Amino acid sequence: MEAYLTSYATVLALTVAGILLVALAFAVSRLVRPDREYGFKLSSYECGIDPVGTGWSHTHIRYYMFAFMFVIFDVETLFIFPWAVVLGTSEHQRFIFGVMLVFLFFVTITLPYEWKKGVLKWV
Amino acid sequence: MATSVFALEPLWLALLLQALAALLLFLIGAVVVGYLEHKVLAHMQDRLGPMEAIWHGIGQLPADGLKFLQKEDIIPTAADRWVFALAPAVAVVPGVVVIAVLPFGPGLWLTDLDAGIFFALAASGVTVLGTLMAGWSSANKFSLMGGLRGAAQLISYELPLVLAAAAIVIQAGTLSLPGIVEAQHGFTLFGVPMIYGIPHIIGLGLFFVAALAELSRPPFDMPIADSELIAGHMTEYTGMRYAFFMLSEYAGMVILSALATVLFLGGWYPWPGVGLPEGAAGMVLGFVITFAKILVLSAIMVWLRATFPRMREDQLQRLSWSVLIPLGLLNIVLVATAKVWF
Amino acid sequence: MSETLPHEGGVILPGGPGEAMSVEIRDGGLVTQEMNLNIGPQHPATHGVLRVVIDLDGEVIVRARPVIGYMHRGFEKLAEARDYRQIIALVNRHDWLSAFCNELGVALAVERLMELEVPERAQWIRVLMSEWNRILNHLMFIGSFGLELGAITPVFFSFREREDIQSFLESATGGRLHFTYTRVGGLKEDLPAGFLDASRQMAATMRSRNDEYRQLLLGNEIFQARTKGVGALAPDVAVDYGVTGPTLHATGVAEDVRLSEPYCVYDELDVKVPVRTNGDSYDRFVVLLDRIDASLDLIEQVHEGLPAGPVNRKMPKTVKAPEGATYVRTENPLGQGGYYLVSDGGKTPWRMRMRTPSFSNIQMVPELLEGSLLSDMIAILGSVYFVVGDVDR
Amino acid sequence: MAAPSLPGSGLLKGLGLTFKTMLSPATTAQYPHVKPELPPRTRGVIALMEENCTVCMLCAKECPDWCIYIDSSKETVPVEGGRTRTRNVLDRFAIDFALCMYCGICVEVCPFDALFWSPEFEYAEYDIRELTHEKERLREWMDTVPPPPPLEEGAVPPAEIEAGIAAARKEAEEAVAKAKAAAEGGGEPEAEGPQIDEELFARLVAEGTPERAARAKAKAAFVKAQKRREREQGGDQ
Amino acid sequence: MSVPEVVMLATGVVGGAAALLVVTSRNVVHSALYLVVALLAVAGVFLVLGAEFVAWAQVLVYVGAVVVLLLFGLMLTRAPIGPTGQGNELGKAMPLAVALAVFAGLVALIVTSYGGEVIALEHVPPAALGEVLYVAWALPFMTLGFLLTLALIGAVVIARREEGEGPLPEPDPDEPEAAEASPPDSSSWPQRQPEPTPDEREVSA
Repeated sequence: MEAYLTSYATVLALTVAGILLVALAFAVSRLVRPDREYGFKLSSYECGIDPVGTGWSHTHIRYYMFAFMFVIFDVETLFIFPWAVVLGTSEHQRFIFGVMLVFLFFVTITLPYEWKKGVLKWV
Repeated sequence: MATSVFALEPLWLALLLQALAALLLFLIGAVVVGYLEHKVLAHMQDRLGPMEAIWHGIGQLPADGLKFLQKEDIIPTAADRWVFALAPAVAVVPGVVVIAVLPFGPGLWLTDLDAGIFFALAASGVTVLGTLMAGWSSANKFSLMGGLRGAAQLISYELPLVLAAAAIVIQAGTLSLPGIVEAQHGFTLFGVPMIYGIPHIIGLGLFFVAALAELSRPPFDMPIADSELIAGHMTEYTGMRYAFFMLSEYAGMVILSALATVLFLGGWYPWPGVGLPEGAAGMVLGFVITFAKILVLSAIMVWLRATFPRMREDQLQRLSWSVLIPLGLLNIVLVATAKVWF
Repeated sequence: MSETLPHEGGVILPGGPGEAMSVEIRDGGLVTQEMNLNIGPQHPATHGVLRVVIDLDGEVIVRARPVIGYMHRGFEKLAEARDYRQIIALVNRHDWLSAFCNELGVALAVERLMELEVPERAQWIRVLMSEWNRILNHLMFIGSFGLELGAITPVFFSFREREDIQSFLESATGGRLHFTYTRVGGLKEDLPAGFLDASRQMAATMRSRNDEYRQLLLGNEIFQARTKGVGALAPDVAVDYGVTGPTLHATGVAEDVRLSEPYCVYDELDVKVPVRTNGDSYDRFVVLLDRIDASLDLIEQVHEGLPAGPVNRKMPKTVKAPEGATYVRTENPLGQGGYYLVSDGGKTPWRMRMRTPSFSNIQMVPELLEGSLLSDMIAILGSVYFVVGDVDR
Repeated sequence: MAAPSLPGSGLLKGLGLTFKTMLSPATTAQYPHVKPELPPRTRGVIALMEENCTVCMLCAKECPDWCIYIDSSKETVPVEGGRTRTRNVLDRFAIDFALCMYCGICVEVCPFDALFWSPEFEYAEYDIRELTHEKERLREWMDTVPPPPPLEEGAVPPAEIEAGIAAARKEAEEAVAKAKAAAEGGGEPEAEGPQIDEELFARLVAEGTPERAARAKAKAAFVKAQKRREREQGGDQ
Repeated sequence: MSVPEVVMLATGVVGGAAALLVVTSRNVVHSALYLVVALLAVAGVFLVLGAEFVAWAQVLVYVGAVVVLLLFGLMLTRAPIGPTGQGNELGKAMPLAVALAVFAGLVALIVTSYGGEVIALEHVPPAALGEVLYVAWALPFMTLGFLLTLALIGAVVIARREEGEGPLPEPDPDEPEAAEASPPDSSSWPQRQPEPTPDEREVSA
């Protein structure tokens, strides 16, 4: 546990260091950069034309199906890792191989199904 | 588990050194790869690239950095100020954090996590949040679309990336990056010492393609497609904030190349079975070898950029879901079968 | 067609900025708002200041309207206050990529009004220059098309060639872009020594370089995926809109002024017009590459057949076209250029009207854009060859 | 198109080409370090041969941009044994290169060969007003004007130029011979020589100007040159 | 207090505060971003508790995926992005009650299960997790796979219904267009303007 916590202290230190890097760069930049914000400089870029509507207009993303699938496949890949670690060394090697095969089968079977249903289209 | 050279007492000194080393690696890695991109790209296009800064433009990127520092920081009125301002930081910090687990030579890593590769993949995935934040907060249509494309790309290519890595984990039996390098060092195929990249050629391909997409590098640079979306999520950014996005891109190249080096190319060993001298010499040699491998992989990324047109978002998704992900799953099953029965 | 009823049928959420806050329920499903987007006038993809207003539904273009006029410089009106020599210096500027061909059109129109016979050698050199100019123009579009698809290298390659060609054209004309080499009644002056050698050498180089473009882009699977079947233009639509040049040839219509109404010495030369049949972005690009080869063929024929002799006719100090009107068609790199010249006998035209290929090409663009993806818009705009200056004049 | 090939072979071919390009030397010209060699006809900057200018204003009138500014004044020249004549003196000749569109019409229309193209191009300025080159600056560009290039095989130089060149050559030879004779004779060549600008005369003749007119103009130029010499001497005193 | 305890407390506070901001923030995307912070804090808590793998799984799946999904959803459903006005008063009370009830339930559950028991923190490496998960818990694991399949099929069914069969409806020329541009320098949201006709719009655009 001690070594574990020490190793994560490093991760924490690096996070802090990263934030400091950004903060420091901005602080230095603030000292040397000009600050003359006005008018058109502050308008949103739309090819030199006054923006039409707000930039937050809502677009139709038909690809949210991909997001669904990603979440589910992400959960799936997540379970592969602990399995991958123990596969080589476990006493029940073949059993856990079979377990994962069943699991993968369940999840993967949806892929051709969706393909057939035609929801995997981007636009 | 091998120990890191940074395992020092007292702890605060170790942490300080680690933080400094990480920042140095982050910045130097990004600058070197940036310079590589400038020059390799230029020569592939029959031109010279930067030539004026110091010698052969070697000082170009630091000079650019200085220039960025002096640039005005403009936040558009329509933008969501705080999210806009924080987005570059969100893009950069994960890059620094991931360096924690990257091994650059025997003992040359900051820490050796049990969940090493998994940690690296999870943390680097946070970068996309920066893209999305930038894209949304800019209140610009091009940015919004760029951000959405970036997010879409991430969700489709995180999977092949992770699946390819998982196959290596099966092979090596550990998640620790130094552990993978050591396991690879002892790996033989039909008695011949071999890097994982050769039997795992599918995995290497998957990992590399997915890494390109994850980094929004050509031919998968739709999120910042300059001819369509101006600069995607970076359209409204100026000065230092823009520089951080660029920095995170180059650092991302270093990080993913380093991961590929560890997973597929034998890490700091010149070739599995070929050892390194003990002590400092081995460390230096190991560092040079690792960095050379990283640069070669980065140069290949640049090479692809120089040659290929951009794909279309729907083509990219189709490629991912109908080719790469099934291939990744198949690869896992194949490797697992080989592991269990051979 | 369903009705969009944001206020009656939709639910207005409290306190939002107008319509952007409403959720529409249409046909029992959620409907998103279309995004109105300006591509241009300052956009990297529109090389020039063309503006295309598009309505996007997600990434699909629902409506597209090109808005032109950002670069209108009134060339036709200016021409009414310019004598013919000045007009020649002027017309190579609206379509800056087809400078020589435009000059030639004006000179031909004046010469036709004056019923002037131009020396043989001048006519051959005019063909030579026209074809080199055509190659220059096509190189530009080959490069920029690659750039728009995200391939950044072709543009550097094509500019390398452009520079080489421009260099030796400069030795003859003095200009790299605006040649101003034609004169009414001939040419400004004869070619300098060594020009033909340089031209021969460049033609050989250009042939091998043209293969490089094919290697770099044409065979590339990503390039094919991005362009094949994208923005397919039907031949009848193309003809209806008056589309000409490579964009028309890609649809299978081989209309080319150099064949149908030869000027200069094109009737003595073996003019090949490369034609493709699909009319998509890919074919438009292939036609461009093939046209370079065809132009090189012509250039080599000129090298062989260039007669000796003067390049100029003795002209009066002020050129005055006799009263009357004429219309000259030329095959400019981008398509047919038309020069309608009305003279009242003075030293300036009474009216000069130009039919520019880019204008006709661009008006067809909404036809292709609507229903395609935003990314395809780039592939389409990049392959419907136009120069904004040539559109707006 | 071509025969069906392996998938991805197109990608590999492209990669091969970029790699090959990387290994071959780049074509970039390191411009400020290596100057380009420009052909003599390059339209870089317009040079003014002030001595040839007769203030006919043709260039200014023909310029599509109206970027040539000419000021002149009348000067009376007393002629011995005759009535005084007036002639034009060039006070200002300036070209605004910020307006100029480098069409070359002025050079072409100049009947007295006072304007020339020079391939020089490095005259960018920080202030747009500096881009208006006055006649002194324009005269300096004259030193950079290259001789016209020889023509391509099969070209027929215009007859008047052929004749002019021959005439000028003859004139020059005569002048040399005369000068030689004068030197041998120990006389004063300046006093004995014809009071005209030989060079200009030769050129004018070459251009097809009637000899009488050319002689007159050359004489005027000579007088003007002499005037200027006198003025300069006067300024020195 | 030991260092892990301090970190635990800090992540807890940060996570709690972020969670509170998630529900109080008037801007939906801000809420989503606060949710990221909250989820990261939860990951931090897992880390301190020694559940290394679970922590990074939290980051990978929740931060990487759920938030992406959330943002996609926001943009898709055309729900108000950007600051909304007054919330629904009734809509505040109900969730609050539910949240409090859930919180009370969880606290009661934990107290009754562990009440006062001190558990030594222990690092669980992924390998140990694997040994347990795929052997002892094999059946639940496979059931999970089935569950995920069902979830996906459900998503497909929903997507099919939303998409509707047949081609997209043609755009109606009379269809009211988006609200006119808000001037970029105006700090307040513009009021709704009368519907411009397409012609007017072209002129003004």
